[in-house]
Amino acid sequence: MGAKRVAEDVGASDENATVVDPRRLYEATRIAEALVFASAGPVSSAYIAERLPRGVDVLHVMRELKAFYAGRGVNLLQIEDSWAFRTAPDMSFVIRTEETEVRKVSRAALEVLSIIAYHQPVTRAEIEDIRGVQTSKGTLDVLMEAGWVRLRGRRRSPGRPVTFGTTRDFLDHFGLEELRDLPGLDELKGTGLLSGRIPSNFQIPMPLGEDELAEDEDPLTQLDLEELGLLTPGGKADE
Amino acid sequence: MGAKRVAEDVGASDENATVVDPRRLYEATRIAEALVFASAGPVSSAYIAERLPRGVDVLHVMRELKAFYAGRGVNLLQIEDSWAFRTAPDMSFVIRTEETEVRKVSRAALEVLSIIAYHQPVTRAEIEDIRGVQTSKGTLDVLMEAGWVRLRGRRRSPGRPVTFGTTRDFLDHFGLEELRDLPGLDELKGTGLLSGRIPSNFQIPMPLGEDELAEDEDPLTQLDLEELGLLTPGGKADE
Amino acid sequence: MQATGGKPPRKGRGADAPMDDLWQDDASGRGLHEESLVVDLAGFEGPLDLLLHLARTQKVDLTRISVLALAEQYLVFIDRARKIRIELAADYLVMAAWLAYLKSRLLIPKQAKDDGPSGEEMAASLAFRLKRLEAMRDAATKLVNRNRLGRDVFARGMPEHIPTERRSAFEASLYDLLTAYASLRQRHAITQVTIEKRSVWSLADARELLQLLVGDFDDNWTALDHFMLRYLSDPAERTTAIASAFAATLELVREGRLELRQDGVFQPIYLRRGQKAGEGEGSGGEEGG
Repeated sequence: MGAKRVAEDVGASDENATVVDPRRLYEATRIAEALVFASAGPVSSAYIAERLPRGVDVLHVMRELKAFYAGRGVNLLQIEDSWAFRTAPDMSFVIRTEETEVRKVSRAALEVLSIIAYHQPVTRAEIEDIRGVQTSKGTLDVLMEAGWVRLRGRRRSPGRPVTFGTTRDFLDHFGLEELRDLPGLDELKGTGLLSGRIPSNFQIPMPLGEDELAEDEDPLTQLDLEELGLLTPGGKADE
Repeated sequence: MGAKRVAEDVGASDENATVVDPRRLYEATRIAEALVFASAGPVSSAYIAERLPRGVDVLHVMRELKAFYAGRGVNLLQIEDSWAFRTAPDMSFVIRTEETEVRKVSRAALEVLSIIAYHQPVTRAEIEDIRGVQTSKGTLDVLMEAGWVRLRGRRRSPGRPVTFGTTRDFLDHFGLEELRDLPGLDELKGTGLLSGRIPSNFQIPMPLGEDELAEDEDPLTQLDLEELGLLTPGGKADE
Repeated sequence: MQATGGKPPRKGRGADAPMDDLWQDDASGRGLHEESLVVDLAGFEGPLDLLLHLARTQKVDLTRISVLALAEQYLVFIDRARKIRIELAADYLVMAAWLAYLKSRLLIPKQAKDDGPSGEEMAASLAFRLKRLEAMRDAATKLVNRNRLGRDVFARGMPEHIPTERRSAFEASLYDLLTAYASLRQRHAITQVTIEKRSVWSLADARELLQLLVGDFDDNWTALDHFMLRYLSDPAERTTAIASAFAATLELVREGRLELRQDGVFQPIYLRRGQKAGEGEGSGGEEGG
């Protein structure tokens, strides 16, 4: 609104660029500032000029703006005939420390994670049974590395397979207070995540709490841990 | 221009103890500015605080920075406990281009969204109670996908239904600092419309007196009366 | 009437989405013309929405509308629709049954032995619900007209880094997780579905719907089966309706969700909330706001 008014004022006044009233100039810098800020790439002077009140010299405005940002945490840079904001070079230490790239979790990993969350304690064989495909070694690795999945214990069944469960960090990351907060069948349907076209015997388990052991589950012993130390997530796993 | 002056003023008027020398404070504002400016999404106070020189109060710094950007083409906004730079609202027509697209929200979805915003934590049954219709599949799904609505937890009541609430992205998208800024919230609370119960001061609408008909009301006909006679609570079944 | 073609959708999912585009131009496209009573429910999201629209034509504050007049208007509307053989979604009919009942309570002097809720109480609760829905509508309008990110207000177009708010270097939301799980399970579920045939709406279904429309039954005896029968079944189907309704009602009584009373043979059947009425519904609302 303010900007529009300014534009009209300008139109009415003379076109002489050299004599600019400070308020008009201020509005022009606001416009240029917003344009450069919101743009996905450097913005050309011509593009900015088109959007400034008539009679305001774009270079004059950009010089003002550049001076304004000089010495601040963010600077206005001129790249050939275009303009862009960049954080000040001496700020790179603040920015650079965060170069840890955020990795998107793969579809497969999400599936495995969700199965572990809902069906825990669950063995690797069971995960594969639910997914209908073999779980690649790396998938569980990623989830353990993320700190979302842990070894819970061993199933009291032939081969004593290791059982997986989720961690406290998992709950924190996904904003859950407890595992029981995971939505059940009706709620998944209600939110449209599950369509209504599912068989009547379709069920979704209510996960056990993190620290409760299932009836047929043994806690991990020292021996197990040693053994599993060799079989870390990267290892050959349940043979 | 103003930056230096502001920093000095701050040093002089600082009450938050820890007598901070102006230059350190100025450096702190530069760091905070760079951090927030570099990011497209809101940056939390805690994140900024970790990167500030020791002994500098982050909120003090942010308040200064906010004041400094007030009235400019880009403003510093607080969203809950986080901070983000956003273009000034009156700049929208300068920046908006033909490609600018906002997510289209259906009337139903918007209604559900505001019910969640104003009543949170709220269960699906409560949403439906307010709207008097079942929430069509996909409505909640769309809102969650947009990142505006999230599962909050479960209500401590029979059946432990899942509760919904809004996210920080919701606040960010609609330009709200916090939930308390929801338009008309206090007024709605005052009238008891958010309590789910009919407030005692809610005027009970009395049927109009026999002789006064509303403008758009027809008098009852003999036929109506007969029909109603048959339909008294004590009446006989019409079979 | 597009929402109601074919069989009445169970549980009134009728208002699925055809009105989605109407948000922008709001009521203008909605098809209710009081004078000519052109029947068109496509633009309405259920009976409360229709009632609210009718109430607005009274042009007074919702706390002071004539609920009686409103009920009349609604019933006339429904009757017209039925006369020209438009199949109405069940939730509209259930609302009609309730309003017919309400109307009778408002018009007929209270009898001594009659311990049902007073017509005024029922009217007040309806007015409250309408007012609340309208308040949420207004709030939604205010919300959507705010300066929105990406439309009126813009973020940095060229971000230089994304601070990781959480320690984790992995990004996934609960929504991602649930979507993955749901679609996985869905994929593997046998997708063979037989759709339940239902020619008659049972009163138990209607009651569940009624709960959604007007809230819980309360502790008072209510006799609205008459009205339900009238609006929910064709005369031809009435016998089967009564039979299945009675069976269904007994089921609800057995579950403790409903209590029944009949004072004598062929007397009206009264209902009230059972001990376990609220269970699994979660419609308490006491923590709301």
